[in-house]
Amino acid sequence: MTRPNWLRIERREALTPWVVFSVSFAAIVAALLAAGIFFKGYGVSPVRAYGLIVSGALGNKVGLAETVRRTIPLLLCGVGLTIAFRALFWNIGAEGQLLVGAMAAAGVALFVPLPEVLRLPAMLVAGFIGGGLWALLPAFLKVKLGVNDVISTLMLNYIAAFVMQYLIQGPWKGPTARGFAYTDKFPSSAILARIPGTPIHWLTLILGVVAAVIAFIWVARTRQGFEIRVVGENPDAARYAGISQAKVILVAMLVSGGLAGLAGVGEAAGIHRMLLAPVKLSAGYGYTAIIVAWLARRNPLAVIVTSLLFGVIMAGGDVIKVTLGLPFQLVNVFNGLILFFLIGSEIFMRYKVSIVWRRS
Amino acid sequence: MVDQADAPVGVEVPAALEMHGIVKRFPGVVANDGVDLEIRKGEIHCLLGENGAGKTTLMRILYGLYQPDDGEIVLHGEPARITSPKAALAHRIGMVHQHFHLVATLSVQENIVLGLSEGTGPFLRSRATRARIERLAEEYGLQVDPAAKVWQLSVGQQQRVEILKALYRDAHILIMDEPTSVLTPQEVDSLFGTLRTLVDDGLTIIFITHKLDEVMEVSDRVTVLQKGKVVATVNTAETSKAELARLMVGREVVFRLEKRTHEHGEVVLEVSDLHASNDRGLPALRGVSFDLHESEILGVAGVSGNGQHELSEVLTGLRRATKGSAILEAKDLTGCSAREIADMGVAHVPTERIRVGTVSSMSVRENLILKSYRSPEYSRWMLLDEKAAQRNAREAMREYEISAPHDGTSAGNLSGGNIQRLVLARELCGSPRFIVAAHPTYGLDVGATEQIRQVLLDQRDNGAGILLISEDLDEIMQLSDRILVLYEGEVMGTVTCDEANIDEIGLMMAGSRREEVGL
Amino acid sequence: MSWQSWVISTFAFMLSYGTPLLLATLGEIFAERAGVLNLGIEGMMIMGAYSAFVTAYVTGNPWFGVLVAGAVGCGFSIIHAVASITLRANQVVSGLALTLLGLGLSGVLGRPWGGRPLPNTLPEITIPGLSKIPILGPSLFEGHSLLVYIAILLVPVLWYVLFRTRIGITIRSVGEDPATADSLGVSVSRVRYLSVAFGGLLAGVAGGYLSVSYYPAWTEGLTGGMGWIVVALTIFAFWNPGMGLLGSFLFAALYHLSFRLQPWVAPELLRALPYLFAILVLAFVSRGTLQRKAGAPSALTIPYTRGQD
Amino acid sequence: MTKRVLVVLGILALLVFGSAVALADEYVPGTPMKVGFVYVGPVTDYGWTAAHDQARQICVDTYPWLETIYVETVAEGEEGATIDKFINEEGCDVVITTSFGFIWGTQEKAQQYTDKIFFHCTGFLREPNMATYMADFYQIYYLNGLIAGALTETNKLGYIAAVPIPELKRHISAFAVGAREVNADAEVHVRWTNEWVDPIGAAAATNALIAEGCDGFAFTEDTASVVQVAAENEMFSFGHYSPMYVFSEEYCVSGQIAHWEEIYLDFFKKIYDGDYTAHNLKNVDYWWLLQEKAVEAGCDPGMVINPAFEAELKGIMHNDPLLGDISVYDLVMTRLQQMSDPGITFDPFEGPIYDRKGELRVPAGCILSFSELTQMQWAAAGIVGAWPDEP
Repeated sequence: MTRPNWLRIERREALTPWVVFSVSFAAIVAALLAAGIFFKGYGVSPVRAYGLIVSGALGNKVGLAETVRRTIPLLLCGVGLTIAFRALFWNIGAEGQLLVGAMAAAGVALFVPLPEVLRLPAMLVAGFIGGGLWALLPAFLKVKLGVNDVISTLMLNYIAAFVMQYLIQGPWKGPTARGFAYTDKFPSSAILARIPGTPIHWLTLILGVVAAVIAFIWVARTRQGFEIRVVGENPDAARYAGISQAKVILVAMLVSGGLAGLAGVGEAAGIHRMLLAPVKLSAGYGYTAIIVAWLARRNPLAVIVTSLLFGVIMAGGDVIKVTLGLPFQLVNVFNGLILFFLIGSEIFMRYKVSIVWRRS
Repeated sequence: MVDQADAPVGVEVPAALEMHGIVKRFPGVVANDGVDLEIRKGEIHCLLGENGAGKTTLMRILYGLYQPDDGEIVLHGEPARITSPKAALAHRIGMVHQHFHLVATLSVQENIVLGLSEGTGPFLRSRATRARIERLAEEYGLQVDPAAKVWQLSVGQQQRVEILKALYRDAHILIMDEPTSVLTPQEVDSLFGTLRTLVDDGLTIIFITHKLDEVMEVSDRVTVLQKGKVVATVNTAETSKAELARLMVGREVVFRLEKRTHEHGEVVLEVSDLHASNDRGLPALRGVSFDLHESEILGVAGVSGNGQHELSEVLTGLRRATKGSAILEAKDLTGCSAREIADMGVAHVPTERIRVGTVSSMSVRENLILKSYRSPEYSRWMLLDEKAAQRNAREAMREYEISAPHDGTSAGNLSGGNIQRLVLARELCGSPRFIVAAHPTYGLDVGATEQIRQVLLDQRDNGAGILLISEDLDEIMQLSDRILVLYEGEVMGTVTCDEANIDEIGLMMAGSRREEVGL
Repeated sequence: MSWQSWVISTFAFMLSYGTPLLLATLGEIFAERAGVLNLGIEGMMIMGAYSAFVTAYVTGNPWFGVLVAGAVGCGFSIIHAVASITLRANQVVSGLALTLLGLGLSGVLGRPWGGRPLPNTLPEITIPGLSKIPILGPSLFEGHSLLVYIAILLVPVLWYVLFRTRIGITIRSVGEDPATADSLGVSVSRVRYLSVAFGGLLAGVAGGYLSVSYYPAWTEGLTGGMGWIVVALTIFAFWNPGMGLLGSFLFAALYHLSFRLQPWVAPELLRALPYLFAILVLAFVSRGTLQRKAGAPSALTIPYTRGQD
Repeated sequence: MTKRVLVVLGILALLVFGSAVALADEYVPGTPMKVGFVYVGPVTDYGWTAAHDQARQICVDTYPWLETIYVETVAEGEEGATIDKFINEEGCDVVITTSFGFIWGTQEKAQQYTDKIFFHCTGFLREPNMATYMADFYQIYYLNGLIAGALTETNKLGYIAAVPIPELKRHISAFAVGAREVNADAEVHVRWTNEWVDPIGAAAATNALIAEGCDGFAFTEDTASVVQVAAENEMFSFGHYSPMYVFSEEYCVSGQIAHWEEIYLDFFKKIYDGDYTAHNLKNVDYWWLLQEKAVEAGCDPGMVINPAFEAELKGIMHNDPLLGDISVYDLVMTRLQQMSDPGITFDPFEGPIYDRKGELRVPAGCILSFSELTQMQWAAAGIVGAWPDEP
């Protein structure tokens, strides 16, 4: 691609956290400036609007609770995705894996006779395994047949959603749901405890943070982590070093999908306390998590921060709707804008862009 | 320093191309540092220099792939700004890259017309095009089927397509970047034949190489580059290999390392009737058999793509053998995985040290334990032992003179020589009994080359059996105790180094069996 | 229920519902052939639908609406082009962002336009002669808008362009091996920009067809996930316009049958089939010579930077 | 890195626990009242949510002491947070949730904010401070059925239904009962879209039914898609929820229009007067029909039957055991009258009524009780097609 001569673009030697942070930050600010136009359009001062959004999402109990509630699934899915991405597997399927996790948990909650104490643990395990197996499918397809991971995982999201739709409208529809497409409410022994007065199912939150920390150590300090990094950075070298790319990808995807599955358990057993239409169960967390993980530069620990950021953005949507009384669709517009500015800023991370004055 | 002025000039030939004070910087290096170049119309002009001397960069600038940071280009007396390959082609400059630029899924004909704007609007004049391609092919001995898909062609044929592409765009200046590295001596001859006919038809050819013989054989004049600077431009007729070599490396080269001849021990590796397929599933090895002894270097000569690569992969567990066996210490390697073979103490210096041998984005320390990271030495339970890895790195860097700021530097930032030292340091630790070394010195400067060759000889003297795969015949001749020649996956013959003769080996590389070449 | 009625209704629906899928798929095929995966189809389609409706409503000319829809889809796709080509951003993320933006923007702008019928929609034509053919006549050559037939005619045209003209060679080379195309003076970014823009244009028109012909009114989120089906269809089609036609119409038929067969078959399962097909297709063509012959463009989703080949 | 993040999270947790619930005090009758509406869809849909929002505006215009606020497109599971915001930040006295899916969230919050008043639409759970309400169409669907039964030539009517819940089953059955009353051979073919807003799917379903031979359509889906497709094929249809006459002045015969304001006005007034408080709503359940004017028959305000069909319907005669020979037009008008009168003298589900399996569902002389209506699962005779949870 031809470039004007006055513009010099050089690859950065190393990417310092400082660069990442400052560039991302600048991008978000720029995005907010651009989005400000819409607020102006609706006669709301952008400054006031953003003030309200931040205070609304972080400044009070309700807002904070909402932010954290959104953060939980993003965190779990995001951490999982960083691992898949580390192994160079483009897992776009977190959404589907989340749904399958929710289905598995619901199945255990509603139809498996278990002693009360075992039910929740069983649901978490089932959710992890369910999501993990669903993720193994594209992993196998890639390893055995070289099927493009982006596409296969994306397609599987829809298949998962249709299966779920089928279950709640057919075999699993709850007698007490009065004909609506819901399962019955989970029994109390199958419901995740919440922090009183908030929708925060804390167990899942803790799981998320722990997962982030463990994942970080796993990737950075363990033998298997070493293998994952080698495979992700240079598959040929991995082959040469006798590391089985297949095994690494399968393990990474099992964990990646498993964590997404846990997020599904959280939404089903923590928020809705039953299984319902896929679009209602997950507010596209699996997709947002892609951005979360990608923004965290595939670092599981950083996901804690980025997922929180998007938690704020999503919760900020409520402020736009409730406090400012603006059309809810603006939320999508903002997310879209912020995303574009973030990906636009990528180039400043990968390349040092400078203007050169050439004497003629 | 031979100067342009006192090179005796016969008739004054106008300069087809001049490059003045070309400067090109990359992060960390100055690839071209004020290069001046003058190419006369109708000559074959060699650009000689070691890998990394800046030849290719200079030509990429001329072809518009890079923009110089400074300097100017003058074509036929007119200053020219070449901002893109399109511009270069407009100036009738064509280039045949070392790694071919062909779209595998397109047909030969489609590849040739790609990027051209003949015919009316978007429509192609397939028939006319085809006719012209066949005419050119006829004229210059570049036969190839215009309808064939490129991925179905052999390497030699693909190079023909590349040349046809340039000719089809009636290039007046043709840049050839190391064109012979993939050809048999015979193919090389026919290529040189083609080049001469082209020059007779008035083309100007710039020929990039680092092989002195080729320079002497084909060129009219030579410009020698060293570390991004022009050291001399001389008439080939008035120079010698020795002088060129001196200009090229900046000092006299010792063309022979001293090699203690001694008795080989017993057989380390016994390969018999080995078969394997290449990535396209076509047979690449057809019944290869040979023995390798302790304290022996067995050189494998052959034009690239005749099975050497597959052989090295089969012996290191990276490729499944379809038939036959390779017995190492009473164990058949063909059944083993790469990991098992590595654990048996087999060292592998891979062809592509950067793309395969190391992980550029990971640290020197981590690259040094790329294979041994599982050993109790470097890991407790599941966790890696950073301390141990660090200690290991420090020692290795000292022992093999790997120059890097510290053991945390990512391998990608090291020079070629240091990367190869890194690979050797990793592979040779624990003195392996069997070493597969593929192109160990390819693209390295003379200093590194000598050091690495010496390391291999030391290993041999310590009793290791070494399979040396190289396209550099000089290297093979220098290091090997015996030389095995592969052609299309078959062994053409094995010769001991003292009875070896480069012409006969060349013939064997071209597919004649040893008995035929009368040895 | 006579078998004719099944054939007629299925065929008729194949055309009326398959057309937007076909248009968008053809567009995506070109974008992906040039090496750019655009997951923003849903966004471009909905923007097309919105702008087509408003234009047609205001000007009273549905064709004008379709044109504007094309322009808007085109302009919208340029955002993705800038992000993924010039800025070398991750194409998946950029595509998702485009979809978000499209759904949001159309929702915001479309608020005042809900609940109004579009007085003059694309005229439905009857093809003299052909419409007399039993069964096929009434189903294929009657009661469809001209745009339907334009879309179908586009298939052979675009096939020819892609596989028999310089344009096609250039596009495919850029999607297969940008470095090579570049070395021959093809401007990779320019070709990719144009291909993506063309894809956006068709996606926009597809959306326009929805809001001025198939469902002549505006409802937010009216594309209802069609854009994602298109992503699947593009693969199902082996990136080949001809197969694109087959895939789109097959899916349309399945969708129709999911309603006709509702008393006997769960619709979800029928509707999940295309996604399943897409995966199966990939499973077959992702390895070996088939990959060369019918597989995905090698440089798909990979940004091109000169000198890094 | 790890540490810092953990610290941040710790602080967050503290904030969540720490901040006490800000409880505003109970509403004092006669003082200005603030009401918050939680909508499930966008106020710009052309059905459910739009109807509720128009009602809200009418209330504001009617009562000077009334202040309202609304949030649209609230996803299920988010209603709780929205209600919290309404009460804690906006200081709402009354919260209205307009979707069945909000039922549990609303109840949870009602139990949490015992001094606030909650009003949940279509639900069946009530609390001392949580009432329920519904404006139902089944009578009107019956009227539409009469017309459809008379107009159909193929004796096949189409019904595009969103989701198989008792409400819709009730409406479909009422429609079928009406159709059968004037046309013993009439069938009602049903297709489910499983989406409340899905114009593309509704259109596809309509096409499918046309292929089955249906020539007239009623539906439950929040767009005018069905009316448009029917009109394209020159077939009659019945508008749903909003005035859809504009979508086809030729072919839209009649339909149903909601007037939620009737319920809201009454409810707010009673609270304002102090009749309703946060302690006496346990048994307050609005079930308002034609009589209360909460619903209207027709496809445009004030137009019960599209004039374009008046003549035709007056021409079609029907013999009624009580009313004797009577034109369908008059029959519809009479029934409308009977159901709108203060003392209702007619109910569509008046026995004997058999379901499509031949089982007697309503014995002669009986009508269905409220709870039977709201939990109706059986399909009336004449209904064809899938019918989830059919007893």
